Amino acid sequence: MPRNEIIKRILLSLAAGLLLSALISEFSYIFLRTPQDRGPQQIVLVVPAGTAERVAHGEAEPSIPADMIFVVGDTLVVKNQDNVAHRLGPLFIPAGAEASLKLDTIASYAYECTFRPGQYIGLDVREATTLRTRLVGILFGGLPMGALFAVYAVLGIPYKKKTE
Amino acid sequence: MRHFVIVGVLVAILTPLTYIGLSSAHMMPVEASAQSQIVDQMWNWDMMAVSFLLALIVVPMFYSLIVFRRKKGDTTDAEHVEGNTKLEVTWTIIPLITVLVFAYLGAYTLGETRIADPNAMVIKVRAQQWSWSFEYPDGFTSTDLHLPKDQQVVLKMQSSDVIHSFWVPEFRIKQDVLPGRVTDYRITPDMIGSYKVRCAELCGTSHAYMEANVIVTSQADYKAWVADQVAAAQALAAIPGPNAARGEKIYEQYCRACHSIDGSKGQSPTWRGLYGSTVELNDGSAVVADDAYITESIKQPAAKVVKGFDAMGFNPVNAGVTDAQIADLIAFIQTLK
Amino acid sequence: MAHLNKSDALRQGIIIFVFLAVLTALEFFIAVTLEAVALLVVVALVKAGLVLYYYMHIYKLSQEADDEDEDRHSLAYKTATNRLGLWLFLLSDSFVFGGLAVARFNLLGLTRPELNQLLGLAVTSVLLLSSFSMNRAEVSMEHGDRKNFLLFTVLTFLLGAGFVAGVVFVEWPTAIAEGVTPSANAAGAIFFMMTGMHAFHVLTGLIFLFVIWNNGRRGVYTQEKHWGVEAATVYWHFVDVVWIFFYPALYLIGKLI
Amino acid sequence: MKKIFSSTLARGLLWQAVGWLVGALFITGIRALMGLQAIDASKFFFTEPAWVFGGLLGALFFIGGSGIVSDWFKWAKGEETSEHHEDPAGGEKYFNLSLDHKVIGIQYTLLALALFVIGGTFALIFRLELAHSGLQLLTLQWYNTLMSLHGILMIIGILLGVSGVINYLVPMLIGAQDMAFPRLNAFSYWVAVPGAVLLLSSLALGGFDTGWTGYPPLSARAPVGMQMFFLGVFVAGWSSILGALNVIASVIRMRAKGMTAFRMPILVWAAIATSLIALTATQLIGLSFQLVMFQRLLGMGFFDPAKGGNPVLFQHLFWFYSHPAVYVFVLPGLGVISELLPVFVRKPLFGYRWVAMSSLGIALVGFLVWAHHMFTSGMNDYLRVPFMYSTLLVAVPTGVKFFSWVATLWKGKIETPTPMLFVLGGIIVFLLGGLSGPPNATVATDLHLQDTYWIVGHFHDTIFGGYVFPFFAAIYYWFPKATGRRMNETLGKIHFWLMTPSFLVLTLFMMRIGLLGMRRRIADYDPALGFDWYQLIMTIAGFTIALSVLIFFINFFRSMKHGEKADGNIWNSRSPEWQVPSPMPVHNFDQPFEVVGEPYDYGLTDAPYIKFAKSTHK
Ligand code: HEA
Ligand code: HEA
Ligand code: HEC
Ligand code: CUA
Ligand SMILES: [Cu+2]
Repeated sequence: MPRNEIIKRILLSLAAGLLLSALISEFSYIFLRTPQDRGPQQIVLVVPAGTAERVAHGEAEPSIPADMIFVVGDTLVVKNQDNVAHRLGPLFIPAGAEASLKLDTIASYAYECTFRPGQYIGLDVREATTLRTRLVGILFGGLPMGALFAVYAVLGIPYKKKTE
Repeated sequence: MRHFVIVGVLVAILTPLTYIGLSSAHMMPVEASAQSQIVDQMWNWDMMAVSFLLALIVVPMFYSLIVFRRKKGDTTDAEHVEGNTKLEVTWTIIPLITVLVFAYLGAYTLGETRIADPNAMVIKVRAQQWSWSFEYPDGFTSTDLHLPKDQQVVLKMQSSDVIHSFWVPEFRIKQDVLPGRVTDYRITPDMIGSYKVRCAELCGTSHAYMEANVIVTSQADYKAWVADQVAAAQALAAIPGPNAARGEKIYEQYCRACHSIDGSKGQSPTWRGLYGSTVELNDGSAVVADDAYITESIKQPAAKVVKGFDAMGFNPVNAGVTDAQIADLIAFIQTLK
Repeated sequence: MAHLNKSDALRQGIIIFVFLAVLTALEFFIAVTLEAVALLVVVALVKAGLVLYYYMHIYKLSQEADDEDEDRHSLAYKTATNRLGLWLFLLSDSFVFGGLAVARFNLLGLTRPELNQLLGLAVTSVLLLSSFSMNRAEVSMEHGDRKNFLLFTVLTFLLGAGFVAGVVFVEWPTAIAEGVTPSANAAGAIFFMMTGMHAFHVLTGLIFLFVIWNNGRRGVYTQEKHWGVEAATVYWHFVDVVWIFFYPALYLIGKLI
Repeated sequence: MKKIFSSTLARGLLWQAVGWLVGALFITGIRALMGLQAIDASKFFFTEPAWVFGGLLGALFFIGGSGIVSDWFKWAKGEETSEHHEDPAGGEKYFNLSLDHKVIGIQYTLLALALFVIGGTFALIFRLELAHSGLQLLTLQWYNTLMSLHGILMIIGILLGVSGVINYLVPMLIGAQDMAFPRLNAFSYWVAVPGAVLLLSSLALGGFDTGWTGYPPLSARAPVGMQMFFLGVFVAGWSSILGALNVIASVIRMRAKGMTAFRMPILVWAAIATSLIALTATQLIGLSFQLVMFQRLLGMGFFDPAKGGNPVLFQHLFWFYSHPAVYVFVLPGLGVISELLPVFVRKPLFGYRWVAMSSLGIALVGFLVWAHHMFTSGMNDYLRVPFMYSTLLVAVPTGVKFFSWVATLWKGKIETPTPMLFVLGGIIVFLLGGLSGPPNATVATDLHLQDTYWIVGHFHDTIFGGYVFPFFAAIYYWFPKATGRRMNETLGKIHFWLMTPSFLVLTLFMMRIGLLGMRRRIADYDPALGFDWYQLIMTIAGFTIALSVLIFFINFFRSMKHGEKADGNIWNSRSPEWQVPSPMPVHNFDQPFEVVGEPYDYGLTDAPYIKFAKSTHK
């Protein structure tokens, strides 16, 4: 079988494999989507006025969650509307000002913070299933399928010369 | 043609028989979580396919072994049949379709097991060489995992040393616990009872014994239990200065997996009679087990190693043991005569 | 290259070398300005393609593959089998370097350790030069010019030794001085493992060069029968191709940690 | 007696010991000079780096000292070496360097059987421990070490057994006089011996407790024996890589005239598919072990989270080899099944072309499915889905093999001497193993099955069905080619009828208790689980298998001298090696043959497969 015929069949098989895998992956993605599957965003956390006193009395400020889940690449912006300066891990936020924290490594931070009774807040940075991950998934599914189709296409289907 | 019919009938009989046989053999442990029903549903689909495929291969095989045996003295070859492309194509395409169907079922089932309830309760799990400890949202820590029925809980798990794996057979779900990273374990227990979490990833010498109790109770019982624990923890915390009872709680949480307190020999030195005794070290020297020695053994485990043992593989400081807790531990060790 | 006469072969060797040098400079420029990862990968692939086709003459593999009724004991047949064996070994060895590249990108992602760029460019140029002189050596042997073969083999040896010395005795100490040590962090560990494994292969290449130089000196090779020389040449260029991928992966791709 | 000590094996082992000592002393000297701790009296006298460098140097000294590379040194010095290498007569040649692929094939097989026995005996020991809950016989460390060594010795044993079968048969099947690179072939065998010695030496150095998978961070803190495990597998890996290289080169370059791709015996297809994987993927297990070794020796933080390392990276690198490796284990065995079925059914292999393609398909698809061993490891959640359906995809070509075997049996004239019994047993057992694969592949179910005895049952079925049964079938079938005698049929049947039922009990019980909560790699289990009597029966089944293997060995060694004479084509096979008398002449075919027909045209009159060139015109 001439070489370009083989190459044609291999390429066709790989394309078929990738297409089929794309179909399955995207279809199964419907079941597997989670709220964290989004591109990086800016997330604002507001520290309302009077939080400092509440914390002093050991009460929690309801609008501030104990744990926040982020996606790699997110930026956390803390707006301090309290009349007292606050700290969040490395961030120092004077009263009335705001500061931002870039979260670009997969990790779970336990930062001390002055606006929660436990003096601690959990920031969980997740690897999101972005489009790039789904493309990698299609590649991982498509290549083996393409390889199998290629073996059958090249060796299975006999080659009839155009002239016959 | 007759042969085909017989084989077809036999396959049609054997498949349901195998499936019923398998499903009546209670292959799986009791279903104690919402996720376990979903996983077992997928398992049953798998068993249906396995039963059919087993019959599809075994029946014609044994049929041939009986019916197409070589007659005595017949030295001629059998009928020259080289192949049949149409048949080959069919038994490539049909399995491919079956595979795609199972891919869909698998993805669907996986999606179902990962449905997240936004206000699930968060419990922090710390795994270390050969014990589990659970930190509840209400601020106390226990070596037992109490869970309320019908409420989803998310275990945020992290290891202090090697890879472990959190697995409760009755819940079906298993998730590795990694050092340096948090992994999630989402479960919704739906059957009251007491189970065991068993570490499923080889983590060294006492991997077999790395277990803890998992007790699923009603919402009310759970709230009552939490109230007692909070009260007990606060009472304990209120006692000033190094305290043996507090030390015992810390011992149970971090050290019980390796150190016995009743004098029995094991992987590591027993604490009974340790305080004030002279300890022989592996470089031949000996030292009196006073506060300083014990504090050093805890803070730099590899500094002085007891004769006949490997260095203590667990580093209490980076597992989160504070100085105050060390003082409590020493107080507790002093009581062990 | 055997079909080309001596001067055409020389010209082709030089053209390829110039191409490689220009592309390396381009790579360095892209990294410093645009930090375009995709572009760096494409340039590396082009450089590798040039070396594989012109310097390693990979096409020789398919020429002899379909000589069905060739006499099994002839020299040409044996050489073709040896050539297939060598390329299979290179395919296998490339999986080691592939694994190291996967480890580099898994651990460091699109970040890279702080390395001395000039030193990196220097050792890369030395290795590129050695590839060119290796090509000159092989072409000389293919035209029966033993004197030049020996001269260029020695030159390649010295350049290769220079590369290893540059990496081990200059780059490693400077990296350590700047805090990039094997045991400090993953970046240091990856840097030393990748450059270490590559330097080890350059060392084995140097031994191979000494063997063919020694045999060449004692007249073992002739214009028709010099499989040892071809093997050493292809192996040397393979080690250069590995560096064509390792150099951007370590020095150019990704933001500084 | 003198001959024993001058044999290649003895000289090699001696040089290995010398090299080990020299290497260890060298490092100890350097450490003393650098003021580091040189002697570690409480443990194993030498420090870990000394043991590791010593082990490596020992392996290199074995290679240098035993003389297996002397020809290459001559070439490097520009000297010519003789093509003919006379082997001493009798059993002695198996302890000495030989370039004859038949001798090397038998050497591989004997070493494989030796590792099989040692690994099997370890299994019996820890099965004794598992017979009852509670610790009776072993300490926890000893259990972990014996279990881990059982796994790796068996796996290296498989790689050697596979090389043995392929090296012995492939040149005969393709009509060549020997492999493309005979010296490389000898080197590939001999390099496995120091590897095996290194593996066993871990017993004396504190053993290791990580299983054959050796995941860090646990393997980064295991005793010194861990390094010997890494080094042993690293060295044995060279044998597998270079062996595969030789097979591919030989099949591409040295086939008989007229033997086109689809006229090769089916086992040659399997050998090619296996070698493609072994040639390339094996490097990754070498690399992953090398990275952990350097993490232990120099603190390089590849897998240490405190230094920015990623333990899951090790699992990716390790499984990238270790899944394709399992197809390296079984593809030759499936090739043996496809080769032997037509002979005992007197009917062509059904769909030869499709069976040949399925071997290649399994090999190629098998390359990209490794992460199904890591579903619970904390890898990217979403990527588990593509790995699920690519793993299931492997079932399609495997299914083609099964359906073709059944179609070959259909309407055949079946007779069942011992080789055929093992072939049929292999098909059934491999089917059980294969069908227990997909439930692991569907992620949700694997969350329950991972690291339980269900998986142990799955892979013992697939390994026994895909390797052990066909390996025994191959020995019973091709024994006459090597010795000119056949093995005793009754003993063979006893071996089969003792091994198969007890094996099925062993693995089905493994699957049963695995589903109910029995974890892998535990020396002791909770009596409340109620597994005690299951485990007792499994231990008895394990011993019955060992007994049947003992009967096989008795038959194997006795038949060499006293077996019934069998120098002709006793199975009436069309395959080339049976067209010449047994034992096989040293140069296989005195005159080369030409392929003129199809390999499996049973049932056709005068349709020969091969035709020998008239000896008159050479
Ligand atoms: C020895 C050879 C061997 C073979 C051939 C296989 C074959 C397969 N294996 Fe197995 N496996 C191992 C050896 C092997 N395995 C080992 C050693 C381990 C554990 C390693 C360790 O952890 O120590 C393991 C573990 C293992 C896991 C990881 C489990 C875990 O640790 O969580 C998984 C998950 O997908 C898996 C799946 C499969 C599949 C899908 C196949 C498929 O190739 C099987 C395909 C065959 C069939 C399906 C039957 C015949 C087909 C038909 C009749 C056609 C129709 C069928 C369908 C449409 C489904 N295996
Ligand atoms: C080729 C592969 C192979 C083979 C043949 C076997 C054979 C056996 N294996 Fe296994 N096994 C593995 C590969 C294999 N195994 C692997 C890869 C693991 C995983 C390890 C890990 O988790 O890391 C494992 C793990 C494993 C476990 C799980 C251990 C654990 O997780 O804690 C168990 C438990 O029962 C077991 C049992 C057995 C038994 C009873 C046999 C029996 O078949 C053995 C029978 C005995 C013999 C075959 C030899 C004895 C013969 C004689 C004594 C004859 C006389 C001698 C002379 C003539 C000199 N094996
Ligand atoms: C992974 C097992 C393990 C864990 C968990 C562990 N130890 Fe140890 N410990 C050892 C070993 C082994 C030794 C003996 C070797 C040595 O002295 O380093 C040891 C020794 C000691 C000693 C010295 C005892 C003597 O006889 O000299 C003290 C004190 C000690 N440990 C305290 C602790 C404390 C406190 C904790 C919990 C915070 C703890 N250990 C947890 C394994 C462990
Ligand atoms: Cu923790 Cu096993
Ligand atoms: Cu696998």
